[in-house]
Amino acid sequence: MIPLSWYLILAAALFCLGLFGVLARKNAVAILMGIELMLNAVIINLIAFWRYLKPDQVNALVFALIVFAVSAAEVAVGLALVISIYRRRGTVAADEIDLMKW
Amino acid sequence: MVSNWLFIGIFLLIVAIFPGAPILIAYFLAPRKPNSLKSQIYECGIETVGDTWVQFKVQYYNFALTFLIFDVEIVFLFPWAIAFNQLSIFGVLAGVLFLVILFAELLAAWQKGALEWV
Amino acid sequence: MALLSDPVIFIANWIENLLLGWGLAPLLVTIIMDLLGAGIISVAMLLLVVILIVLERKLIGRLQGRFGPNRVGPYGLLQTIPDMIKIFTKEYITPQGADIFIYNLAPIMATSAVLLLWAVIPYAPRVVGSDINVGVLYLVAVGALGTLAILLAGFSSNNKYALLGAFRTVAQMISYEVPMVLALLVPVILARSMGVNEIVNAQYVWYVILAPLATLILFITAMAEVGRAPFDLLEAESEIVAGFHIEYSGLKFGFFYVAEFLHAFTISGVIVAMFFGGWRGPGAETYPILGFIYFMIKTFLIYFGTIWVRGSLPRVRIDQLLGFGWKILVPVALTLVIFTAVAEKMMFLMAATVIVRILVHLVINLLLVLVLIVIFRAQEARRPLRKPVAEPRTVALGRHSVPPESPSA
Amino acid sequence: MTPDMILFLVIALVTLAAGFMVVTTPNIVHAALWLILNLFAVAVLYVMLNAGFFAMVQVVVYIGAIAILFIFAIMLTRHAMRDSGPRFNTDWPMAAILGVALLAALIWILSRWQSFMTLPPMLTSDTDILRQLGQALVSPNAFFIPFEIASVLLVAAMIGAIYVAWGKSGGKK
Repeated sequence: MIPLSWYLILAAALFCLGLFGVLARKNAVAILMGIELMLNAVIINLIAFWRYLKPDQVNALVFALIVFAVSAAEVAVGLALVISIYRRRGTVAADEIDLMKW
Repeated sequence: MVSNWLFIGIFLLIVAIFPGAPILIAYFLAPRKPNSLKSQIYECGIETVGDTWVQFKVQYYNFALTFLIFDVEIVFLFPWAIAFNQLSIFGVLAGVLFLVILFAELLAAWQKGALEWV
Repeated sequence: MALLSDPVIFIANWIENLLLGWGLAPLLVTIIMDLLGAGIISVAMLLLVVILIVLERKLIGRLQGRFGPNRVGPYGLLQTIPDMIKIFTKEYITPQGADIFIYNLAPIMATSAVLLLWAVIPYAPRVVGSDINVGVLYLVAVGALGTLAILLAGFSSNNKYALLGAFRTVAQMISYEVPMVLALLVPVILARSMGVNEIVNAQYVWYVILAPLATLILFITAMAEVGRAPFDLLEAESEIVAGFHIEYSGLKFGFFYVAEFLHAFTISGVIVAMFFGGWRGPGAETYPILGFIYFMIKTFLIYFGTIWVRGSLPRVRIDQLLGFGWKILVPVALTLVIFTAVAEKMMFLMAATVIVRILVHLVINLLLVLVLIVIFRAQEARRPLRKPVAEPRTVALGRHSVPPESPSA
Repeated sequence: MTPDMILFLVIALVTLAAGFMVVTTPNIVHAALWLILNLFAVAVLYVMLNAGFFAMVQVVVYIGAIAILFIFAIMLTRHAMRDSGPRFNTDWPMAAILGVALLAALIWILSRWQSFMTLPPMLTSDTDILRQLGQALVSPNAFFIPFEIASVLLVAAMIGAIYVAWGKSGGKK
């Protein structure tokens, strides 16, 4: 019998790894991968809460499904943006995309 | 329930071993005389020119993108399909509406030209 | 008698009781039984490939007016064995600059992804590897692993053709996965369950009768997933040399080969389980061994169908392939799912009899096919023809007239 | 230590190690492969949580589609990112400190929560839960609207992404 805490700590660690990836990586594609890690941590949390606290209600599961959909949409648009920027500026390094910065 | 997934897990190990072991055995049985000339890659009969990772066209991305969106939406429909006996008529029509949106999506992608291989 | 009519369950129970009698923990016994079952299935399938390869080569030979292999053993039936020995003792040549770990992982993964499909397919009543309640999605998920294996093989080989072949293959597989999943949704709706075992149990009427169009779509997409002719673009020698496995040699190539043959057979098994009643047949309930025989006969028949198609049709171009998938199969499958869902609910509410159910579904399928043919014809009529290379010329009538001289330049 | 605890620890280790490699590997293609391993390990976790459906969705959607999309996108932008050059921004230590601080804060907050160490209640049947999920998705007094809106969101994402990825010449050629 695994206590709920194990899952929550794992999810928190995964979330922080993803956060580190988002903040520290240079490549825009790698930043999106970091976001994927964070979203995964969220889904682990949702399903763990469902299993441990409300196993007879489906609300958490619906939420998890919606997170799947959102993550798919996020990746689709994010990568399309990266490709578009690459075609215009010839780079995918996040700190070189600084047209709006001054 | 758990035992079913246990079987899948064990199966996963076994099916990795069964192709893996002969490959490993053959590595020891077969002759091994590598040299740099033999392992050189060549394309069209001459030595390969330039970088392997060539630039791909955006068309591949469009197909993968359309596939991703369809995949996610169809997966949503599986719980709907197995609950068919318990659904109300409204529920069935809601699923049908979902499918119609999917259809409209296909037409939109088609109209945008994302489904052309040019 | 129990041994003869239901050998698998009988032997399994015997071993289980033996192990429990030795005082092993129940969990350990379950693990040992699972290991045994998984090992037996894998070994049986890998041995079956030996038969499949000979069968396919002989059949293709017959279809093309050749003999096929006929030297080794009676009628050349043992041809595969020297082939196996040969490929086993071939040197591995690893291309320079390859991504070694991934390069070696890819053939293993390709074979595993095929073998894994057998974990959820019921072989006979009560004989199924794993009766998970999301079996259909499991089949799709394992297919995704196969796609990944090809992608890995392609980009770890450090060869443009391998990468190009892998990308084309992945584009093909993902394009045909959408209509495939939609076609798989139809039996799920009909059976109200995602477990493959439950779908087979629910088929008092084979679903091929209720949903012939879905069966056809699944058949076509399955062939595209496997990458057989007419969809064998992944190894179009004339276009991309050999595709993703160009840099593989020895047994590593051999396992891609094995995976392809086994995949064709496996996917036939999936079609049988989904639409042709799996092990169902007269007397299968009381004598499960009969069920296994029925299952194998049906699977071999479908497999023969795939070989027949392979021997008869030419390869399509990649744009035709993707166009056919996205512009014909996906809309048809979507429409089919919509109509099936509505009709099924109506009949469930009206508590329709089996005959009515069959008739309504057949009429829906037939109508869709008719509409499809009409649209197809109309499109065909509107398709612009290519301009001829030269404008039509007036030439002198008569059999031996001299053709007009082409300008020499 | 029961067997499932050991299994959990192994899977958790794989998850975190793969996640760590995702954010640190210089080769972006390898990062994508580590991401696949990470996603697969998370799918195993869903199985351990008796959510087999979500494990399969994870494999189908993440490994089967999103990972392939990542690899395609990497191939499309390959020329810009040769493996040379730094993989991190200059101020990555700040990011690391922030990550560790957030982790510590989360664990501290969670450990003060009373049901932190809850054990899982018995589960009757997860097929029934799936049926309930299907019903809830399309029932007007449950999640009908979010369900359809998710669909519309995906349509919008797809059209937008195709438009953006194709640049100015978007649309028919």
